[in-house]
Amino acid sequence: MVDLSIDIAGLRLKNPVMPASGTFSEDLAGVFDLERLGAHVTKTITRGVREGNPTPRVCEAGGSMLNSIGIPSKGATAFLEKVVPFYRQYETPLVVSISGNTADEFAALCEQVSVDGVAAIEVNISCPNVEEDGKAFAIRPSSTYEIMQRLSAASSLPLWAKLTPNCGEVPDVAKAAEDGGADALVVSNTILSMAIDIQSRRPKLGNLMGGLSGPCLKPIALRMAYQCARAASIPVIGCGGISTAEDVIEYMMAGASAVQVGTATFIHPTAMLTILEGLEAWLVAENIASVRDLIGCVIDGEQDLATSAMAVAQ
Amino acid sequence: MVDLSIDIAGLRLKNPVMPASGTFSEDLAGVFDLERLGAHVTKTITRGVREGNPTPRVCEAGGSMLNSIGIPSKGATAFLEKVVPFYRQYETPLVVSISGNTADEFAALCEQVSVDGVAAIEVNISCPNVEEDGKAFAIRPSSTYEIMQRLSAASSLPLWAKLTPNCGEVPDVAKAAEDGGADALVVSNTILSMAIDIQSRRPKLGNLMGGLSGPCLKPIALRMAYQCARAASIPVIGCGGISTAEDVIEYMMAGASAVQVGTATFIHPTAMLTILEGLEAWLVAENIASVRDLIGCVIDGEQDLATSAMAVAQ
Amino acid sequence: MLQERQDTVAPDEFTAFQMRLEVKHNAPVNGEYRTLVLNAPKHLLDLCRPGQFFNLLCPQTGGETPYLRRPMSIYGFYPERNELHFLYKVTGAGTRALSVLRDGDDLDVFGPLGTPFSIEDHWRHLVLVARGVGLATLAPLALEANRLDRKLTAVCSARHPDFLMSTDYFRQLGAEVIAVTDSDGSSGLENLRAILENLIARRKADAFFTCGSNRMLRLLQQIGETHGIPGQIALEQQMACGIGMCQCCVRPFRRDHAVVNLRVCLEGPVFDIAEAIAW
Amino acid sequence: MLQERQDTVAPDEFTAFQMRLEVKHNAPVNGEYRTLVLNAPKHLLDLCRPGQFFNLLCPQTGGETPYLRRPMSIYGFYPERNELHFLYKVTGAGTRALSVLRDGDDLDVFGPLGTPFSIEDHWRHLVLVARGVGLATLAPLALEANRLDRKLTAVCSARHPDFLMSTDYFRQLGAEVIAVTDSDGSSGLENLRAILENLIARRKADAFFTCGSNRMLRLLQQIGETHGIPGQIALEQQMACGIGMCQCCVRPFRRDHAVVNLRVCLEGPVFDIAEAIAW
Ligand SMILES: Cc1cc2nc3c(=O)[nH]c(=O)nc-3n(C[C@H](O)[C@H](O)[C@H](O)COP(=O)(O)OP(=O)(O)OC[C@H]3O[C@@H](n4cnc5c(N)ncnc54)[C@H](O)[C@@H]3O)c2cc1C
Ligand SMILES: Cc1cc2nc3c(=O)[nH]c(=O)nc-3n(C[C@H](O)[C@H](O)[C@H](O)COP(=O)(O)OP(=O)(O)OC[C@H]3O[C@@H](n4cnc5c(N)ncnc54)[C@H](O)[C@@H]3O)c2cc1C
Ligand SMILES: Cc1cc2nc3c(=O)[nH]c(=O)nc-3n(C[C@H](O)[C@H](O)[C@H](O)COP(=O)(O)O)c2cc1C
Ligand SMILES: Cc1cc2nc3c(=O)[nH]c(=O)nc-3n(C[C@H](O)[C@H](O)[C@H](O)COP(=O)(O)O)c2cc1C
Ligand code: FES
Ligand code: FES
Repeated sequence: MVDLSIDIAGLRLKNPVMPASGTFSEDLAGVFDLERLGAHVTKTITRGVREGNPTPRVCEAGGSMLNSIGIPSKGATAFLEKVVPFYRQYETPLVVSISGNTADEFAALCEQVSVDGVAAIEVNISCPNVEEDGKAFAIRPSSTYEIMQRLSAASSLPLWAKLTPNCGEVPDVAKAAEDGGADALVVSNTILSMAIDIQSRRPKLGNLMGGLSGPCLKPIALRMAYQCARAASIPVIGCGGISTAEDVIEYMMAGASAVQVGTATFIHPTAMLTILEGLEAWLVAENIASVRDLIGCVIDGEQDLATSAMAVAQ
Repeated sequence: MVDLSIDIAGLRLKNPVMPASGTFSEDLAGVFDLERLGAHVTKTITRGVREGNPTPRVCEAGGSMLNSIGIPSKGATAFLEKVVPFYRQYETPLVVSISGNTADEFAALCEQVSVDGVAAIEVNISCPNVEEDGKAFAIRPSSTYEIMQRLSAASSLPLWAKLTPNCGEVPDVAKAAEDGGADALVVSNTILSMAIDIQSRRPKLGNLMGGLSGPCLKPIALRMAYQCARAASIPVIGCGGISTAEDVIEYMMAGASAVQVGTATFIHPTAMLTILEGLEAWLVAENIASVRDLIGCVIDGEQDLATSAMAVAQ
Repeated sequence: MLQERQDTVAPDEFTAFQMRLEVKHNAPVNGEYRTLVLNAPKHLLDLCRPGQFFNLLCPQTGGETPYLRRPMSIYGFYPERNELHFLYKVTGAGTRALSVLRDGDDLDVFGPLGTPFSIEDHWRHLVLVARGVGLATLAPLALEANRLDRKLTAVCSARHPDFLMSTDYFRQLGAEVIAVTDSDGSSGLENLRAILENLIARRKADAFFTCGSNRMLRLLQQIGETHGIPGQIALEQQMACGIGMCQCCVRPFRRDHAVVNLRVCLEGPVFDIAEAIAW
Repeated sequence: MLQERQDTVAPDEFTAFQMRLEVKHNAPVNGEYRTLVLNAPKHLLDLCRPGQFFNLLCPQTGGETPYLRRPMSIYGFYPERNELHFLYKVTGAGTRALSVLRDGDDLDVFGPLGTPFSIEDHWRHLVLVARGVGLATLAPLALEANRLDRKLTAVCSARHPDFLMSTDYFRQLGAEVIAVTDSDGSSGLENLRAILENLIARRKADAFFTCGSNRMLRLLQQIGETHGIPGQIALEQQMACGIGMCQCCVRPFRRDHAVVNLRVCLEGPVFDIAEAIAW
């Protein structure tokens, strides 16, 4: 028997495969047994009610997808009344994703969702900070540090900071999140993108721009996961373009302790199970006793990260 | 007859299609008539001789390519002696791409290549700045502004600033480049990525990380081209994942005045010609007299850019 | 590439399945529409209800690279002969890819999904108003009405008599068919209104069922309100997940004097005509 | 998808062409190797030289999604019957995709590319040392030697006699064939050295030609230096553009007492054995 269990900042997961926020909901319980997952991660909520963006909210681009859903939210109260109780029926840990436009709002929500039945909070700091001209908290080390300090003071639950690829200083941001009190890093959210329908001359998304997810994101998010695992000492949860067991192995070799599967679930609703089974079969075939043996095992010759980034010399 | 000509900061191009730096050389003259291109853009050179990175220098990832060539360079003297004279046989304007590790080195090279036969200089400010911890000049507005000021003082030729997608503040960087004296923006270079061979457990590139180019880059670079065209008032040259005439039209609708084709030339060595012919045929079919009519014609309802980026709310 | 999973779970616990089904038949109906018949297990077909849909993973072939799944109404489901039918119009990359499927090929389907039509006990006479692919969505309702022993009138509209599909099908099920076309002008709004008001006057309209079009929505909303006749409409919206997770498929509806966004894939695709908002 | 261009330029101006050629034949030679025969225009075949290669755009089919082109040596070019031949081993996504090409399919090729072998006037007796796919690269050299009326010895090495390819081909061209195999131990380094030294002693070795392997490179460098016999080696390296633009395919060489990086696609794939560096 292969040991698939993983520890994320004191939280034990029976396996390293969980859904990515916004690509999962109670509805998937109609398709397979959600107890099989390593964790349950809910769609990001905000404190108040939000409508979300105009449609079309998704489109295809180059074999991947763009979305601009805009975080519609029924608000924290409705979430605590309806969603959290649903997940109490499972032993699988529940991770709640939250976001806020200001540090105060964010911190208040963080406190509010720190309730029984919630095992960890994923803090979506890739969201815009209205006090900073709309720039995401996670695009700068300084704003990352500040928001993480506020949030970690607001809850005693483990906080997973979800980073953004729209950033030129990923290792610094990872370090700043750790220093600010993050217990784990989720790497990463979608990358800002656009597509235009040349016949109608209109953007393919109602909101002009949206986030790229799926296969195209993988080499980018994998690089970030690697950078973060080397820059910070807290666990990294890889996310971006994962659709096969091989993808999971690649992320774990790069340093991720667990992974989140997003868009692949839209394409193959049972993708997370297929991935889990593939992962287990691969470990058996390779005679590896524990999935934890994969974490960070890439043979990188300890090349210096900054030097490598410099040598890319784009 | 359709008018394909384009003006980039006073430089007239007979059509908007040119190669991207590093994906073109004199060798392509053995495959088709280089006089058909809108401009010739050379591989980035540095002042001194550089060896480049260890092999493997390229790999595939998710239907696109990663490279970490590392800008091998024979140095400025060899370049001026051998490469510039070759291109003098063409009427097509020659654009020389340069880079430097420090502002001084960069400025000196800028001055050195401002010679007869060179129509414009593409300044690859996506390259690392060793004085700033190896971070690329173009990841921050402040360093972008400073280097552009230095470079524009060093040459009277038009300067095209090549931006990087490894950046969270693209519109600010575009504006900073313009304010610092850039005459046009090339948007964009490759995005930092990684791939691991799970069998050997080694990075697929000798240099660990590399730049992602090809189809996966398109939605990202298109978004950047759109942001830059709206943020700055100098012409934008779109670059990233262009492989069809439709891609060119999409970039031009987003606000680009011309485009560069990179990886597509590796896949289809005659891609630039096919694209040009497709573009002309499309304009004829749509009864559009000049390709310039496409520039920035996307119907975006003048939605506020910052609001849109915020509404993506990743 | 991700490998597809076959039934790893007990067939009776779940409401929707992802599975690869074999193509039995894929052929044009007329110049615009094609039918696709898949070989499906009984447990899957037993779950299907009229108005529901499947989210289809269109193959990447012949230079087409559809990525997201494509929603497609159930045109027919026949547990007794293991058949699942779709009626589709070729419009873009996904449907073009569907159109080249050959007998014996596999197609990855996910479903059945969505909220079906509901036929209340006291609705003895149902009226369908259908045009184009709308027929696909309404056809299984006719079978259900027949099974429940309700009377049925099908108002079928098309550009030209050549494109009138399924009229024979409706007649076989004992429906009265009223065919209208653009080419003879009979599909005009005023004529439709007259046809429907005539049905109402003859007490042959306890509820309306329709699909898609704005024009029809407005007409049925007016007539329904005037005469107090309820109705249901199946709506479309671009989808990704198909089961309520991504929230991309919302449309606005009037409910309790407010406008609310509902998901076409989960709260729909069938909605109360009175709540729907023309677009 | 990008559409491929057919000859838009006068065939005599350019050195390499991107074109779609029809597959005439694609079949296994033995368990490991396959030959691919394409229908090619004479003007293209007239440009080909032994040691050159084409960069092939392997099709995206059957779940394989090769993106970059794959370099493949010219195994044979026959202007008189419009044929271009490749000999390949199925190793990964690209060659797997090649292996499913059927007669009549198109394949997008780009070439001929690279620096060919060169046979100096005073080299009367050539010695080829080939193993595996190296045969593909050396085979056209045998034809050329025959055309130029040079004597030829082909030392063919394989794991097992079943995998000895092209020996008949070499014989037909009048070559003396020396077959060695792992299975009978004759392919060992010392036996090879003895064979080669015997050829030298018999004045049957004015120049060596080989491919790929490190072991062979070292052996020929030693023997060549000892006896003053020149040689050429065709090397491999991962490629993207295939014509010198991207600089991904470099390898280090000893030249003028320094180590220089040269591009396998442009300065190679054929290099002076004395300059090559074992890896
Ligand atoms: C619940 C439901 C049931 C449907 N039933 C049928 C049916 O029975 N027969 C039929 O022919 N069509 C039906 N449609 C429409 C069908 O989904 C689209 O025609 C199809 O998705 C077009 O895909 P494409 O790749 O060919 O076109 P493209 O235009 O290339 O599609 C691009 C994107 O837009 C989406 N899209 C395009 N048109 C529609 C549309 N009308 N509705 C939703 N998404 C769309 C596609 O799914 C894809 O994501 C239904 C739609 C819905 C929502
Ligand atoms: C000049 C030259 C001539 C060649 N001639 C032949 C020939 O005649 N017959 C033959 O069977 N093989 C030949 N090869 C090797 C052939 O190019 C590889 O076997 C092929 O590219 C493998 O592709 P793949 O997708 O099947 O394998 P994968 O391992 O999936 O390829 C992944 C990547 O690595 C590259 N790659 C893998 N192996 C090699 C290799 N040995 N050399 C260069 N790139 C490689 C591929 O091109 C691709 O970019 C030649 C190589 C070169 C450079
Ligand atoms: C439709 C959609 C909605 C998403 N919503 C959220 C969200 O609410 N919060 C969040 O942190 N990430 C959200 N994401 C991002 C995903 O969680 C994930 O980071 C991203 O999609 C990359 O993973 P993937 O390539 O596996 O999809 C969303 C992604 C998609 C496609
Ligand atoms: C092999 C390779 C080498 C490159 N070298 C350079 C370079 O020297 N200077 C530069 O500014 N960009 C370089 N680039 C980036 C390209 O110019 C271009 O910005 C990028 O590839 C995106 O365009 P594409 O998707 O069309 O390839 C290189 C790209 C590749 C693939
Ligand atoms: S399609 Fe995802 S919620 Fe409706
Ligand atoms: S393959 Fe591009 S330079 Fe050799």
